[in-house]
Amino acid sequence: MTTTDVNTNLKTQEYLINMGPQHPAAHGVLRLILTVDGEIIHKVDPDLGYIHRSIEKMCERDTYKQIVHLTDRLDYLSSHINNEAVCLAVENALGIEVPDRVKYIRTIMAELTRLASHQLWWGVMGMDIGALTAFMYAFRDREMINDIMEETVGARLTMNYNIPGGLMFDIHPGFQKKVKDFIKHFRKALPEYNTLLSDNIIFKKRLQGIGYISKEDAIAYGVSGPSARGSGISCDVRKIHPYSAYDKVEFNEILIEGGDSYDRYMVRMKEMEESMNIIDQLIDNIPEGDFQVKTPALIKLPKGEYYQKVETARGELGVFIISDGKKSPYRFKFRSPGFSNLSILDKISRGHKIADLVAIMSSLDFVIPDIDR
Amino acid sequence: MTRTELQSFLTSKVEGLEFGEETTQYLTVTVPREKLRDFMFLLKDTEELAFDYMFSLTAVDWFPKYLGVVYHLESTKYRHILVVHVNTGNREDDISVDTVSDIYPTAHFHEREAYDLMGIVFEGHSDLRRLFLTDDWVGHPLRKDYVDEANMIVK
Amino acid sequence: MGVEKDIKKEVLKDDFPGQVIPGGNGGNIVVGVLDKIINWGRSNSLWPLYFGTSCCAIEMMQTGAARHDWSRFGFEVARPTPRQADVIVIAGTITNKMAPALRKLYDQMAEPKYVVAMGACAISGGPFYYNSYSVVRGADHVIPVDVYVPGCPPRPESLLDAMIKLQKKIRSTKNSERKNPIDGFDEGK
Amino acid sequence: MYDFSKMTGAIHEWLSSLMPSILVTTIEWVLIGVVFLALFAILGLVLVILERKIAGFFQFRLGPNRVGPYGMFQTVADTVKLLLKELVSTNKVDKFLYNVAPFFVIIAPLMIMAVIPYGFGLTAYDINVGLLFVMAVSSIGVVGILLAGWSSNNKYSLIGAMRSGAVIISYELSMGLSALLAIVLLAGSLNLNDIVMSQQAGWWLFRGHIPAIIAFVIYIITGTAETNRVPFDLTEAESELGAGYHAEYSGIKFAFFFLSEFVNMFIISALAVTIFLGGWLPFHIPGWEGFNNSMNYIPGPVWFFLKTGVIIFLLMWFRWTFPRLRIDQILTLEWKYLLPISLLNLVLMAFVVMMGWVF
Repeated sequence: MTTTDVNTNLKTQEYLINMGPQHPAAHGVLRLILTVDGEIIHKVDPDLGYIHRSIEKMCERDTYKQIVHLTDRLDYLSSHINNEAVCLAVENALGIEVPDRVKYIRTIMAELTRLASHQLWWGVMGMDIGALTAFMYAFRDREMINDIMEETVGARLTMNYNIPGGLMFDIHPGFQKKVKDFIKHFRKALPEYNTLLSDNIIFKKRLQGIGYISKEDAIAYGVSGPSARGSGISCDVRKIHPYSAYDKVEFNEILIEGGDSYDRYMVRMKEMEESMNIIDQLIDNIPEGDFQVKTPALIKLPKGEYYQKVETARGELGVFIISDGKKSPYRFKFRSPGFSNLSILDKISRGHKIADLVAIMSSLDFVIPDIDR
Repeated sequence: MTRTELQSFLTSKVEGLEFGEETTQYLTVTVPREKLRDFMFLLKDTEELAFDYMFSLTAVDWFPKYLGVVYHLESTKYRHILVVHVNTGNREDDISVDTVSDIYPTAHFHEREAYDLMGIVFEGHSDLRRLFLTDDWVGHPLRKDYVDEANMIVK
Repeated sequence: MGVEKDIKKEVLKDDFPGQVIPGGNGGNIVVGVLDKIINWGRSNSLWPLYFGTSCCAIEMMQTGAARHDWSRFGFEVARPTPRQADVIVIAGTITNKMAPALRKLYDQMAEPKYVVAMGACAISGGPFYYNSYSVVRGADHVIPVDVYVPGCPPRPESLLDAMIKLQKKIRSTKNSERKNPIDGFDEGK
Repeated sequence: MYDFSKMTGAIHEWLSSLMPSILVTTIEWVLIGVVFLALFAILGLVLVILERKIAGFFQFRLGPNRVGPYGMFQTVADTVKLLLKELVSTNKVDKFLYNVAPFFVIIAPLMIMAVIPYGFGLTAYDINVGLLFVMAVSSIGVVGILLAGWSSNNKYSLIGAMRSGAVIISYELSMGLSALLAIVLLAGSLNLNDIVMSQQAGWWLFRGHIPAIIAFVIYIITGTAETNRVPFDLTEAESELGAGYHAEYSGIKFAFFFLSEFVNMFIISALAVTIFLGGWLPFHIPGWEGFNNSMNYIPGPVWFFLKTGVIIFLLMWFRWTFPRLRIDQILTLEWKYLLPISLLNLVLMAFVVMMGWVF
């Protein structure tokens, strides 16, 4: 049911709807200019920049250690992974090998971040589709992760735990126990999510067959992360270009061939289980050792270009640094996953209804500050 | 294809390529502006290369010489990565580069971003408007010589 | 009220030499009681407008969620339209492009309206104060703010505290002397 | 069973003994009006706080608990605030229609409330075509919604209103045609009091065989749609349209829309109770004489509001559980499934009645 047959003799007029910049479904400040006929969308024109904070320009005047804190505010739901990207890029450029302990902790924290992000996405998706209670279920479990973060890092959301060369400080003594408690709880809670939404007939009807992305389109438009894996493309950076401790763990890359919104939804649901598996494998084996390597107070990267990919909760985040040998980068570019994912929105939502657009946007899981930078 | 194979393959196909130093992270190649589109078609359509995934497009201000665009390409089939550089004539009036948005649709937005923030004009782009900034914005903020006394508090 | 009193004093001066002691007819009590009722209603029914722009929005959602639960105070009726909202919680950075929209939303809200600036960005631009070409250094450059909540992002408890402070502020207003906060704002008063 | 008409009759006689009949009629009208307005207001206040508390219950929250004991005065505070809120509107609204729309929305439920039997002899306006009246008047509400959406000069409002029109007009068909008519067949009357009295031997939901149960299920579905609540709340679908048809209304005008939604919910539940669940009749179990007699001591209105409360809880349960349907899915559900089913059901019911298979 992608398009609705309209009596062609009936003369209708297209009109514009301005969705945003403050709209409950925009997940922030995305503005979409919709060309619609009745309720059927003919064109979606995203107007970005309502939260364009010039982070790339600011990076050109900051030192590498200062840049890390700006990345928290990019995709604030995977802030730890963003930090990691910058740190890895700098470490690789300097040729620093961080201790295994750091790698393990980084990976655990990254997976916890991914879990928290997916939980929030699930809750908000429920809210967008109209199931308000889903939101509360998600936030109940998310609070537990926030507690762990707070105890270990000192912040609930913008963590800033990674620094080039390791971690800001060592983990809390009760960290392992708390994480295990959470995993135990969440393994029980995840089936509840499925009962509430995934298996709900209305929910399925709202998502199945909506917003189809073909394999070719996904690659051509640079779609990455769970959204691309819902179309059956293997694009998990953790598998393809492993970093941190991902080469030491066994996990499955979730691939579903369908390509519609429900498949993207299911990819994320299953990814949560995989994240828990990864944490399970690592949490008891954190090796002893230092939690950071000594780095110079003022890091200067050798002249050249450095690129680092990581897998955030939304897809492939790239950090591209051009250095001219000074204390701040010459050019600092973030390849944000949301930006590329957004570019396909127009193509896949044509012919659908306004309500579907909301579902599609949810299933692509945008974080607008990540897109705007 | 390994790095050296890729380099020799490309040299045999196209003339006028400049390859970066051995030490760079990925194989880097600088393409003359006129050959950009042909080169991109070659990369995408050649069976052995199959660079179908453009994961990044970056505009760079090589102050004070020229502006540049950096394309990061990956093949989802072979998983090799290539970095393509292309440069404009200068920084003032000869600032156009051919668009690749019809070859890689993802570049559509990236090119609009590059136009908005760096002022590079992409010839043949179907919808080259500002993306992030308001339409009446003066200048291109990511350029090295950009000054905005009202909005920027420089530290 | 203050204005009225002054006028009376002047008129009466010629007829009655000496000091005139105002009040005494019970009017103040009625006004006072009315004020109390009105302020009780207004302070206990603050319906926020959705206005999350970045990270702080997540903590705002967290405040609405089960653990912190701002519905206890009656704040959970978040309205998507400015016409029905009482308080706008600015959760996140305001950019130059967003500022006109924020002002428009504020102008569309019905009196009485209140503003809470949540987080460092909304107070002063926060981490984006230096070197940024597109960030408004504080939401009070755009609209008058009642309560500021520091933090990056503030904890849900701080937001709750701010909302309770706003309630206190509302309870202490005299409605007869209340003026529209936007009056004279553009002129810099 | 206490006959409330005795009480009202006594008041009438007492008034007649004091003053001329015209004055008596006037005073009685005013009295009834005041009572219903009070009921209306109280229902609104109670239902809103109930909804927020129940939402809290479903979402592991507490719900309002700071204003008054257990937060009971939360909605009173809301009302005070809404009353004193500035009334804003844009320049481009169609002034007359814009201002008149909230009244349409609020008058319809108020009129329906007049014909509902709250107890034995406790009906304001006992007409013999009660059910027809209810169906007719309830359609007026949608006019208000359409007017609000149209006159607001806001595209979101217009879309919301158009959706509402499409949904309500279609669902009224199933509701009236089949769900209610099925029971009219059984009861043999359109008068709501007669329908209640006909259930003295047992509620139609239980006595009417399978067709009555089907009719009840369809009625609850259509009733939810009529009140624009989840899963049919696309009129004001927050995540799609902002606030939908009442996006441009503020203060007390918005409160009218807000209230009417809740009072409509009450009316839908009250009708369900009247028609399927024996109205104000007490709960009886055949054969349990002692139990039945003790049930009779609980007054009718208490039974009525108790049963209505159960249905209201059901509707609220829907709201806090289900996702929202899309407009074409809603219309498909109605025209392709509910309407044929309910027509068939009507035929089945006629057959049941004809054969005398009623318990």
